[in-house]
Amino acid sequence: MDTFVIQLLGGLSKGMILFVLASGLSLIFGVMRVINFAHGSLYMLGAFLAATVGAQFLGMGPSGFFLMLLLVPLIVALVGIVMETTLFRRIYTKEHLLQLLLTYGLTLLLSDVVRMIWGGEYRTLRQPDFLRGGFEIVGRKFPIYGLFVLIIGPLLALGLWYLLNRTRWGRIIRAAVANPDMVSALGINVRLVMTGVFALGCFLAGLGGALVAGQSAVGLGMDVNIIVEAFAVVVVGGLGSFGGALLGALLIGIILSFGILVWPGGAQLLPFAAMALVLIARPWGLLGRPER
Amino acid sequence: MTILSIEHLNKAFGGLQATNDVSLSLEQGELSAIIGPNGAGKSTLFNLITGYHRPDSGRVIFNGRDLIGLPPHEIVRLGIGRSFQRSNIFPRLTVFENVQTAVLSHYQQSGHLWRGTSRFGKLNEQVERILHSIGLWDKRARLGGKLALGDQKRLEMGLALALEPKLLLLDEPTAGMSSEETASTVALVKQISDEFKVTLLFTEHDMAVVFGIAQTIHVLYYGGIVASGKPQEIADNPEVQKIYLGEKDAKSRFRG
Amino acid sequence: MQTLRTIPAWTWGLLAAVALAGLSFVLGEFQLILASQMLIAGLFAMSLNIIMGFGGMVHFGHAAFYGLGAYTVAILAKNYNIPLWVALPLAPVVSAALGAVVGWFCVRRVRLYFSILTLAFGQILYVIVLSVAADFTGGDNGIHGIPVPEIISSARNYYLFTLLIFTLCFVALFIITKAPFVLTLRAIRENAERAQFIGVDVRRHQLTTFIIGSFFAGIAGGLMAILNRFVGPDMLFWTTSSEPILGSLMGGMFSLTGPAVGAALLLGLHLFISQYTEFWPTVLGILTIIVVLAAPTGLVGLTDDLPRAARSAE
Amino acid sequence: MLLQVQDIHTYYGLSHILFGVSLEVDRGECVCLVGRNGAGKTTTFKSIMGLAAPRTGAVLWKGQPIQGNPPFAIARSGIGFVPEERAIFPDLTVWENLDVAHKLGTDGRSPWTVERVYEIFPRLEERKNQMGGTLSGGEQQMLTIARTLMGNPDLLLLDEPSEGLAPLIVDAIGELVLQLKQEDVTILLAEQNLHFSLAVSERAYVIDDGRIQFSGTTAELEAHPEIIQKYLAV
Repeated sequence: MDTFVIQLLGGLSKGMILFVLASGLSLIFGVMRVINFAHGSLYMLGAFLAATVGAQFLGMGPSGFFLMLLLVPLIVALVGIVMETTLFRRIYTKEHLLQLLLTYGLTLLLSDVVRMIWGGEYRTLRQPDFLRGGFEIVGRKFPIYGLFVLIIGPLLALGLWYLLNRTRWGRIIRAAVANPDMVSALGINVRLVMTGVFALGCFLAGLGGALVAGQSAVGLGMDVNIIVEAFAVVVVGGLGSFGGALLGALLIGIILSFGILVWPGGAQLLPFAAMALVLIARPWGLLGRPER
Repeated sequence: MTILSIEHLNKAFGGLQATNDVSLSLEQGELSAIIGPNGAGKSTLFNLITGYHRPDSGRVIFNGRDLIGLPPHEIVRLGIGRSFQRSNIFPRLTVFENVQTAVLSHYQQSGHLWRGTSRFGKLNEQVERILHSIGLWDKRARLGGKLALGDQKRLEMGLALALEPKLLLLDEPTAGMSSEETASTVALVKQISDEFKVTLLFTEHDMAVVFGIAQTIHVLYYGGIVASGKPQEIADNPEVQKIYLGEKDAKSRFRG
Repeated sequence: MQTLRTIPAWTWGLLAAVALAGLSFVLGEFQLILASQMLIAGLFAMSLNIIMGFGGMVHFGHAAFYGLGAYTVAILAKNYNIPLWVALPLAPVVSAALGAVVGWFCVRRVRLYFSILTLAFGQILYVIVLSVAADFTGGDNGIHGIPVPEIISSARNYYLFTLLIFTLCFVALFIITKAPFVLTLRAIRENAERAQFIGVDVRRHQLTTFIIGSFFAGIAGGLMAILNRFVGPDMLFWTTSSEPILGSLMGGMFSLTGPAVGAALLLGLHLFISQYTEFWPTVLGILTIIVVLAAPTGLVGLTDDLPRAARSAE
Repeated sequence: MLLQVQDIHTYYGLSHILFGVSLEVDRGECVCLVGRNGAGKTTTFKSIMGLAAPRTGAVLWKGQPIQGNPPFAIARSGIGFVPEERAIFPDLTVWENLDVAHKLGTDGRSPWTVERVYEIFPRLEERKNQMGGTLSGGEQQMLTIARTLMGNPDLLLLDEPSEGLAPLIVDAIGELVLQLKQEDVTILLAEQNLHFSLAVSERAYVIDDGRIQFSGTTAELEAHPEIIQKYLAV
């Protein structure tokens, strides 16, 4: 029972990181119809920034840590804005094949740039004092940082939901998902909306990276690992669906967490087994819609 | 002999009842039209017949066989061809290759891995025949996507004909055409029904076309069939006049 | 007067093959190994391009099937002492069989989803080779010292052997591209919905394409394993897929020879640039972006030549 | 003149659609552009709106050239576009559809509010929390018009409001156009339906094959049955 609770909490915590990532991926896909393969690279960029630049802020105590959690994603969002305005903007109307290849090229480039700047060695971000250590639950220890992630995740989900469904900006985004030309004809600068959405998506990728830096080692290759997991999430949940990203992320997180117990060597494969099952039963994902 | 019979067909999308208890039947060799305002469910009905959508309830019987649940490509192989409202061809294949692909598919050669396409003599003659009858032989080497709209719709019909269908569904064959193009398309439709002896079911907005060539007309309104009958009966049907044609209009159109 | 265009394609092919064979008497050992690598890269790119160029399915996990071919040869020859003449033909069979399984899932979804799924499944196979099946595959270390029969152990003989296999594969692929199979595949790429309505079983056709592509990737992988006498998990890693993708993009995705030439040139560039910098992926990434942005109306422009080429071949 | 379209040529890719179309609309007028399917009506509207910029020629709005400006800038300068395909946002509620479109008029005022729109379209108020995609064709048409009004435009481009609707609904839409005229909304209307057009507008342009073939008052058009026969009869 205690093992179950601990693994469940661990899985949910992992799921929250995946959600932060997958929601950004899904958001960008929803508006631009582009799958950003470089999303994982931006996550890695966020993690490296947090582990190096962000570490400077930790001396300031809790406020420094939160400042870091804001600044690092902002820098990543800035990189995203540059990418969107110089590259992505040129390919929205082109074939999906070219869009995929462009983001693929960016992935190669970004991961190499990270290697160029920070080299291949693993890094860790020292957890801030107020989040260090563990607390006792069902007689076992669970890291406070994990709990922190567990709290941030739902808050973020709630915030995003509110933004999309209860603000005018969110309504404009949802309208742009359906018909960007028409939104433009109503007097709204859709280009700006697209840049904004892209920046928000990249912000989320950077935030995911900054969060994970306090939890596990930061190193090259984490971009591909996470993007593949994020893909499993969106396939399971349904691409473009916000609820789907959340459901998929939690499911995959839990599967990963329990998989370690059941089959230590192959736990990494289990999310894909889940993905394959979903594909057989509901090819468009649990909360997605069939394409027509 | 009845070739197609549709029985109590229903389909809803979200809250919208797109097809509402539709029943109709087609006789072998008949030339019939479905009319009705946009959004009345004409395209949905075609999608249901050809297996692109699955109905919520009801049956579609073609030559004694229930089609519900079959994938589109199998329904095509049973002998139902279809052309689309927006021209729907293979834009970066030549006109010849467009029809050739359809003919090869009809003769179950699509998966052939080693014999060159130019060495299917008999089938290529068939392609040539079809291109002649749709009047595109001279343009056979052009890319489909570079044809004028009218020619694309002819090619579209050529694709359907290549399957030697027993039943051909045409979705607004004259949509977006000039009056000359419309006239030649109407002639083509008539020619097809004579030459290839197929049963034709088409949707159309242009009442002159409908009343000019259809032997039977079905009126679809908000997903349901309001009336079916000969053109004269439809023109005289008070309910149809009220909801769709407008009394005066219908008569003058019919005379014209 | 006979113009260049009216000379049948096979004449050119024969001339090219003879010229390539002739090279073996001119080149030194290092160049012969490089030339063999180029042929293998070309074959790998062609195998991908059947799926991506003719089939329009952007495949990001193709390296897995290349790697599987390589591991099949390595495991059979090294771990079980099975003669290479048996192990090598089994490589494409294993790749194609796994291609059938993976492809079955991937073709259930189109476009973006297809690409996502190929990347995901490719990574699964990578993880299996890297850790799950490490007892067989040597995990991170890979498998060294694959025994090679005497007759193809010299650089020249191996080059000629590779050229022979390459030529056979090229001819096979050439025949397929002229057959109804690829015509129908192109039709599906153009308009899958319409293809259904002329009676084509689109998914089955795409799955067959996936299997064919995996088959030839397996041959390329097997050849590479013998050339290097070594296999490592990196052969399955997704970045390994990037070179044939960019090669196809550079060479022209709607032809058979284009991707082979593009990939071979890219390999040359890789070796050349590696002398100066270790950041080859950066170069590759920038090149990919440039090629994508430079393609004027997408890659559509390139296809307009295809019908003409097809006609001249008739 | 509020709007002057001067000799515009518009292309879609390689195909030449408009061949020197010119027309004018003055404040307070209701002008119709009639022609068959494919005659170039929608392309003319899209050219004005910046959704398909003309290659040559000029579009003057309140005397200023606007051709080549992005659609959102043109919309902000006071032109409201009601597309024929009823591009409502299906996953937004009726109210959200309206809210997204809200902006002030060019004079900084906002005579059109959600409440005013509901007064004219009581049906929409009944369905304000329903998703746009679940409305019927006629209701979607009303929502499209209402949504554009929310932007407080000086000119309304109405593209085939009667298309594909049952006659009863067409009548209702006609009533609505007359009502909008009383509200001093300037309207440029594209139609295939001649009766509908003549009933609501004062002046008419007949377009065919991407060229203006006739211009004059609606009375003059009615006095030329041969023109009607040649360009408009089906």
